[in-house]
Amino acid sequence: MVKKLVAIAILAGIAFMLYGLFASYTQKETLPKTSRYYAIKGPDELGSANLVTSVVVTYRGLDTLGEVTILFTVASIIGFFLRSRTKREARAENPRETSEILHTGVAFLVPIIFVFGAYVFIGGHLSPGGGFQGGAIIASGTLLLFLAQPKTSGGHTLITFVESVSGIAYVGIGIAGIFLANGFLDNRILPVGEFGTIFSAGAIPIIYSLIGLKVGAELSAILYKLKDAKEDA
Amino acid sequence: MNTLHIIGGAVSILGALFLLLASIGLIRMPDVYNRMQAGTKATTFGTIMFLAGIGIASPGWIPKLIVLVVFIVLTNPISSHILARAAHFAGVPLADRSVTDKLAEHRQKAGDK
Amino acid sequence: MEYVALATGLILVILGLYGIVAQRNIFRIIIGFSIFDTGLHVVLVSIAYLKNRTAPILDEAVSKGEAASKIVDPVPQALVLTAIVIGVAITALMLTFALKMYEKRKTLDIEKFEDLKW
Amino acid sequence: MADLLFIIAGSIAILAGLLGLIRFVIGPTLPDRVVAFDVLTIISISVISLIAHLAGRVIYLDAAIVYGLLSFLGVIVVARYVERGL
Amino acid sequence: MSFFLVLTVVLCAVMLGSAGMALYHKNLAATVIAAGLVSLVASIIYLILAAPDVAMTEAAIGSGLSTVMFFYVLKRVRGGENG
Repeated sequence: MVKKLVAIAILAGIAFMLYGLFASYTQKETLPKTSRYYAIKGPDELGSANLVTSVVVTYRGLDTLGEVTILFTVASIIGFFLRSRTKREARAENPRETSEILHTGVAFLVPIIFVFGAYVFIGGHLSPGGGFQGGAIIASGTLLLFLAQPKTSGGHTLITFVESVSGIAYVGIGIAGIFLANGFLDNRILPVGEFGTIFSAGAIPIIYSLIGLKVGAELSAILYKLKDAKEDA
Repeated sequence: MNTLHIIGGAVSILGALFLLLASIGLIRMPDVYNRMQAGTKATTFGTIMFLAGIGIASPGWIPKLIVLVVFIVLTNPISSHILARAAHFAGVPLADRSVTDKLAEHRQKAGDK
Repeated sequence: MEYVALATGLILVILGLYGIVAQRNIFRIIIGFSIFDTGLHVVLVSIAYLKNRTAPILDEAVSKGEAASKIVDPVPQALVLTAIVIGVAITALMLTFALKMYEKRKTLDIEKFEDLKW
Repeated sequence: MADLLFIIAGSIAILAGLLGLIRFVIGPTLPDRVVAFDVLTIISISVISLIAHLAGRVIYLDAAIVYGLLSFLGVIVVARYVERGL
Repeated sequence: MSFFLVLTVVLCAVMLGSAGMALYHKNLAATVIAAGLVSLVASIIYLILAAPDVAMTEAAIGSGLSTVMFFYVLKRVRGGENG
């Protein structure tokens, strides 16, 4: 009881602080200085129509690299803690069969989902979307495959391969930016091209595709491990 | 331009009325299976009508709207099917007024538990 | 409407924190964390909003020259974009730990884990 | 004013969503809640398209496509959980 | 008194209600779905606040993948969840 009272008292303090934040918030009329620079100079400098993409991939590209690293670390830790069941144990389990409608529907839908994910991350500099969204969509596609065939296991090798290759290529393109352009993860190692077309914005589509593949592979690995976790520690 | 807006708005209102019907069915129907019936069929049609209205009002958007409609038409029946199947396997009872249960007969014949 | 969204985000933060502090079931604590996360994202996005402006994506609706006077702030949006992905990674990590704790003790009650209690 | 009819349609859709929410709250079993969730996602696809129309940006429709593809994933997972086949 | 303002107020009310349901409902599976509903409504709010990128991410990750993760774990702890 005392504990609950203490908790409520602390929360009341936090609520008071947050109320202060809310009361002192006034709306800005114009963009802040940094954002104004990005909005005025960004489209000509980088050639990307989606300003969020240019911030994520180039201006703040190092943060994105750190974020991908966090995802990789999380996937590794989960792999360390949850050991997968073996193939024989998977066969010994007896989940309820999936229906034929689900099988057919998934076989029809999964290629469409993959293509849509690829569209989302390749067109990330023109339309909303990009590596994270496309990666999540691709992970959802693999998840649908897991759901339709609960007994299969495999695909680990492919997931690891895609993850490693795209990670190495991502860092490689970043280092190429040091030598061929102005700095790490600069997208102008390729010509910026005509504004608003698919082959524009330098290396942004390539970098975002690599991020998409890596995020998709890592999220798939996390889901795979949570699905296949063995019962006993 | 304006005429297209009015026609599109009318079609959209029709679709929205179907969505409303679906929700009323969701509340009024007696058991899960009937609710599913109301909840998926009427909403599929209602959403298609709604999107058609928007497409009439701004014709440049039609390709993306067609993609959206195709996805809805593909995914919605699958989800309703597997949900009904799951509810049946989990033992959710039918309403008192229901008269046939073909899946239960089939499972009895097949010797399922 | 940005004020409404801002207030909702802050209330969600408080609700999530209350869930984290007051619940005893580890699973519910993780759900409280995820609500807390969503609230923070809503706060950040509503701070990024400027009145009568549109999304920071240039196409036929917004041309290059008038971008600075027509779009909302793209920087907090990019921040939230990364924050969501990191949030789901942390949720997965917490769920893994909850799973291991459940396998050791066969319970999810946080009061039963008193090894380090003083 | 030209969009008045669309605003009426959107209001009806929101009303439908609120009615669906009642079933989500009171639904006695888990499948009831999932059906309500499914209906809510489909209604929100309509609402997103309406927002795209009122804001005049075609790019917002991409978000609606993601909804349409992925809402069904959650439904399938819950269904497999209910029938103990996950 | 614009339409978007009314829509935001309604959606925020729904979000707070489902957050409360996610914290206090007895059934664990229902709380997970309610948390998914919070994400779903949040992504519509992001779209109203002119952030389509964030809305897409939230729709794909918040209401899709994290619900799936919760259910995978919930399956493992089934039976011992109360207590």
